[in-house]
Amino acid sequence: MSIELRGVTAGYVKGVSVVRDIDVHVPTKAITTVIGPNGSGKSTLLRSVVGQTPHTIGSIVVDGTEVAGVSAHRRVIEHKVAFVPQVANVFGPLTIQENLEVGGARLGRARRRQRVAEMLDTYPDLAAKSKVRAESLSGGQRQLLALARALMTSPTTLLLDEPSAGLSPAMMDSMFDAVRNTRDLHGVTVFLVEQNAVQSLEISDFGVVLVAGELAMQGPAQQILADPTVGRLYLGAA
Amino acid sequence: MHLRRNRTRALGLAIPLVLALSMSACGSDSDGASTKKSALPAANSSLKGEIKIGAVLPLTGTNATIGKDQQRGIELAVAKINEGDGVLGKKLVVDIEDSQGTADAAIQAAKKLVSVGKVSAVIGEYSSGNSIPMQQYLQGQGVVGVNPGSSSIDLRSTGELQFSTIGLDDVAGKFTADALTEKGYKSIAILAPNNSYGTGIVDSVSAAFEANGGKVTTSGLYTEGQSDYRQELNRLKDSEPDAYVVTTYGKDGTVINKEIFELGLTDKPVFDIYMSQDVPDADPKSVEGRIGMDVNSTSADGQAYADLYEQTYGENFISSFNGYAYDAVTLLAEGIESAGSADSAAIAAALPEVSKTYAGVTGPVVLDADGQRSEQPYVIAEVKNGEIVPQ
Amino acid sequence: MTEVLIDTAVRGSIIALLAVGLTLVQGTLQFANIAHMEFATLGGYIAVALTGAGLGLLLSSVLGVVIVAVLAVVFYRLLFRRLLGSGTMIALIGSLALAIIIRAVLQLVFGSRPRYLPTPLERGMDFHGALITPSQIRLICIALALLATLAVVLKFTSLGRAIRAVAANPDLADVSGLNRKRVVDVVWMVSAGLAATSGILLSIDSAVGIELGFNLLLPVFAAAIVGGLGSTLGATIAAYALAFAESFVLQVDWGALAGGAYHLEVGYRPAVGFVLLVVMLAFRPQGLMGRTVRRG
Amino acid sequence: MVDYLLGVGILAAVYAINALSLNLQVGVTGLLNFGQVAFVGIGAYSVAILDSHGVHWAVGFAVGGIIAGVAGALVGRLGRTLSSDYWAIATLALAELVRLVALNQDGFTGGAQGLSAVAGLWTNLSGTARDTATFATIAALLVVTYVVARRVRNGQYGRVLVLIRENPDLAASLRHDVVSAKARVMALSAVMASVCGGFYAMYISFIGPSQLLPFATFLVFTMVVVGGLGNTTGAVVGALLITVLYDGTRFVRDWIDISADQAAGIRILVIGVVLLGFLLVRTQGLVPEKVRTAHARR
Repeated sequence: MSIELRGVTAGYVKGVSVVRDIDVHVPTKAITTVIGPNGSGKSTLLRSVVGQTPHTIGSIVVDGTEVAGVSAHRRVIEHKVAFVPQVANVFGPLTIQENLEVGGARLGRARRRQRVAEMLDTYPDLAAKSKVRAESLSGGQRQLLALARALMTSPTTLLLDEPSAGLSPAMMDSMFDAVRNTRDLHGVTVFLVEQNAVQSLEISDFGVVLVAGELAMQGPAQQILADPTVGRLYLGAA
Repeated sequence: MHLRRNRTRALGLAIPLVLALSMSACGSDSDGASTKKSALPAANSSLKGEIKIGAVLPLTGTNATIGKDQQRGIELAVAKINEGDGVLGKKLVVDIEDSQGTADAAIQAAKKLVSVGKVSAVIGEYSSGNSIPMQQYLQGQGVVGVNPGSSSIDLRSTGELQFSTIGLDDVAGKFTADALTEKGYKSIAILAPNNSYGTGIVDSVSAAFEANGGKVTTSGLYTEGQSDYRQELNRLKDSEPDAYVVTTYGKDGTVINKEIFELGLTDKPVFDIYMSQDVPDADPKSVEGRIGMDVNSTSADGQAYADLYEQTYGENFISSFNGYAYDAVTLLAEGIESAGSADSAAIAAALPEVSKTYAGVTGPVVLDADGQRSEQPYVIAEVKNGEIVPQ
Repeated sequence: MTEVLIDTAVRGSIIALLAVGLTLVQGTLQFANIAHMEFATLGGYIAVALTGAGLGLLLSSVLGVVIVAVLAVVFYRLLFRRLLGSGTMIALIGSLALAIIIRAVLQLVFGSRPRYLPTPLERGMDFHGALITPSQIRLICIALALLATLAVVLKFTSLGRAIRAVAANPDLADVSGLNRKRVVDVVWMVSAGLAATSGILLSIDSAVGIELGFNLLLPVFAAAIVGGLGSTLGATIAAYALAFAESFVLQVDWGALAGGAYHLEVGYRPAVGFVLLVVMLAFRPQGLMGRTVRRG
Repeated sequence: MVDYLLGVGILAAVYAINALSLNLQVGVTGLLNFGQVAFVGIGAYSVAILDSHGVHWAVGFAVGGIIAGVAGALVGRLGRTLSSDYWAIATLALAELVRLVALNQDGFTGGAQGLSAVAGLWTNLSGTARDTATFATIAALLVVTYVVARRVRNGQYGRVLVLIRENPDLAASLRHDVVSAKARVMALSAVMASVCGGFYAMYISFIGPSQLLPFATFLVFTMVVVGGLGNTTGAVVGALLITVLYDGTRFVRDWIDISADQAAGIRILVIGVVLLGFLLVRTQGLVPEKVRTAHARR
């Protein structure tokens, strides 16, 4: 459930790394947020945990097991990692129900049906539209669907790439609520990347600051929030 | 021979990705040499040196069957000549190149013959669309060309070094139209390939048939190499003629003949121009009872030739075109003999004179002022029990 | 006019079987496989070879489809994975090279003359004034049955859902726990199998030649693109629509518009597909059923 | 033999010009033109048609160049909204359309029969002298094309084209007019191809629809890939090697005992295997483009 990154260097092209030599500890059942300016490599770091950056070196340990070199779909199945990408986070031409079913593709038929029902229960907004194609949903609903889809397998670790991106302030609030509720209800370890640093740190237990692909700071979220340099640079404080 | 063939197989297997070779057991039957029944006579050992001429034939592509048959005619003629006194006391050699059935490959092949082989005469090709540019090229190079298979009237104007041992379409068109009129058909619909042969034959048949007072209800040109010709055939059918007149090349002919049968065009007479072009490749059932015209290969000397062919290759003529190739080689040999040298201009000068007395296996080959065959025996034939028999 | 409908049904079926496969592969791998049409040619020739070896037509056809399906996966794993690693452009040229190789090998093995499957020559049956042969009826029925089966599988089974998911968003499919490699294998197998079926049906209806697949390249691409790449329903509809257009433009008396009588040369039939293709690409590159404009 | 070698040399030079043209499109700009043969055909038919009406070949070249250039620019613009694979298919379709017109408009193009007896070059000479003069002419033309292609590739414009290939979004965001740049490179390449087509028609004295088959384009693709996509010198090297290989396989039947059908199959197979082999094993070709190795593409 915990995630340990040791000396992680990752990038999309061999020899060109986006993040370099990152050591991060993500504790069990806590919410940990990565913040940093645009292009600092936040998303790349997250994607290296789920196995979506083609070139990754270093050690990534999920719940005590080394997962570097394991393909993305096996990390999801065998190591109970779930990932919600920032854009293209739903299967557009598939209905909401189908999106959830794909999320639970590895479950048995009965279990899958049960999980779909549970998800639609948890998110009544989605239940009302279960036969509707995902591409016709609003941004907030998509984000919820993406979260629900990721939770289908009952993961122990949830990775979120900028869950609040492009949402209205009201939607943002409910999104962050949903993230916190997920952790509180299911005891999931949450590791997320956010542009909206203040709000995300407020619901987080720990924070990580990336600058230009390198680790600048990590610690309890409150401490990061209070840090004057971080505040001036990334939190929009005066 | 066997060793070499095995090596070829081995080469094929060595090529990566040749997964399909597992099927090669049921593979190609296109190797002309392998179907030979009895060996050709050996050359006269007293012949010293070689006289070389070239030939460009469609050994691959749409007309590969015809090309193979032309090659047989050439082989037989060469064997016959070298069994005797050769040419100018030397052995006659014919370098055969593949035209791939396309014009540019035909010209490239002719270029190779002319520049590497230094030949003074080239026989070829079969399709008018290839023979015409090739003869024009040969003319430009000052090399004699002899056309043994194309019939477009444009071959009249390819130059004074260029000849044909087959009658052109103006001769064939008139014969066909007269035959159709004689059979009592008042209206016909014509289908021909969209190439220079096809357009030429449609024009000459139509003109002659209309001059006889007949009516051409429709004439269609089909694009070669398609998998389906129903559109074209339905157009013929819809025009409701007394008879259908078709002329196809072998490869397309098989499909066209099948569809002619399927679409019920065989309810009316189907008249085939140059029957031997497509009938041999067709499903026998689809062409049973077909009538048509063809060049007549069996002249007075022809029967002996037909027997030799059958003996050598173990089957009857697969087309009529071997004979013209045979005559092209023999006529050229006599031309060289008469000219006393293998010089192109001398050969060209001698050929018309020689042709007056030449008795070809396809009948007399008297060349006219344009170097074209002026007489051509044709025959009306029909398909009985899968065989083409003269009517 | 019945002729046009029969024509449309036969040719549309052939094109549709190929176009849905092309569109599935395009959907899951985002690359246009030019060698796809050669699977049809391969299918026809393998069936010819097997019947030549003494097997029955039905058995030969089924085996032909299976062999081509397996071959396609082999091609994918050995060639296309690696080519795709160098970019879609390289993969596209590579698929062209493979198409050339397949044709050359078939010519080496079978020669350049067309081959036939041992089917009895049958007179067409009168169908409202036009003739249709039993083999054409079989062709249309088999094609429609396969297309319907494919549609049902895609829509209602978890395999179909997985295929659609991979096509819609391959990366997300990965992190949803789908084994994308296996899904792509299945897609290759299914689309090559459909292509082979198309080739065999066409071979039964007429003949199989080296050019069989290549002659279908542009009509099939036209159908797949007009249908909106990735949309099997769109490709199917577009295939029949294209076949109808091809047949229709030849039947119309264009001269009547100007008072005379003029029918378009049959030789221009393929142009219908080309023109449709280019017009679609110029004005509506996402296709009729396409939903999103693809990356530029 | 000298004549034959000159013949191969002339052919190789014609192909090299063609390859330089295609390399500008495919290699440098990433425009996958599967219809290159149409530009060649436009040039060849322009010269041949005008020649059959007694017009001097120079006019034929000019007319062919203009038509091809305009066509190229239009096709380049067609690429505006298309991803590369769609565009490739569209160009193939356009080229087939050109071939179909050439095949069916027989009053104009000679139809299936094509146009033969196109006036050659150096008609006042004959034999080896003429072939030598023809070779010298095409060699000079090749040098000019090479210099132009190289200047384009290595100049500011060439860098924009490479950027369009590598990262079109970035090129657009840097305020480069991507559409116009594509249209211009297509126009320039089309003119080159049409010149090579006109020359080919004059040399071989013939042009017909059978020469506009797609395989002609694919042969040139093989040259460009073997030489090295994006490298100007590579295009020439590739053209030379593949011409010798392809024309050399004509002699295959002189060495081994196989049927003509099989020989034809082998000739095509060789081209396919070489193309695929290079794509798999040595994608960068014999003479790699420098920028390509620095920024490997995803």
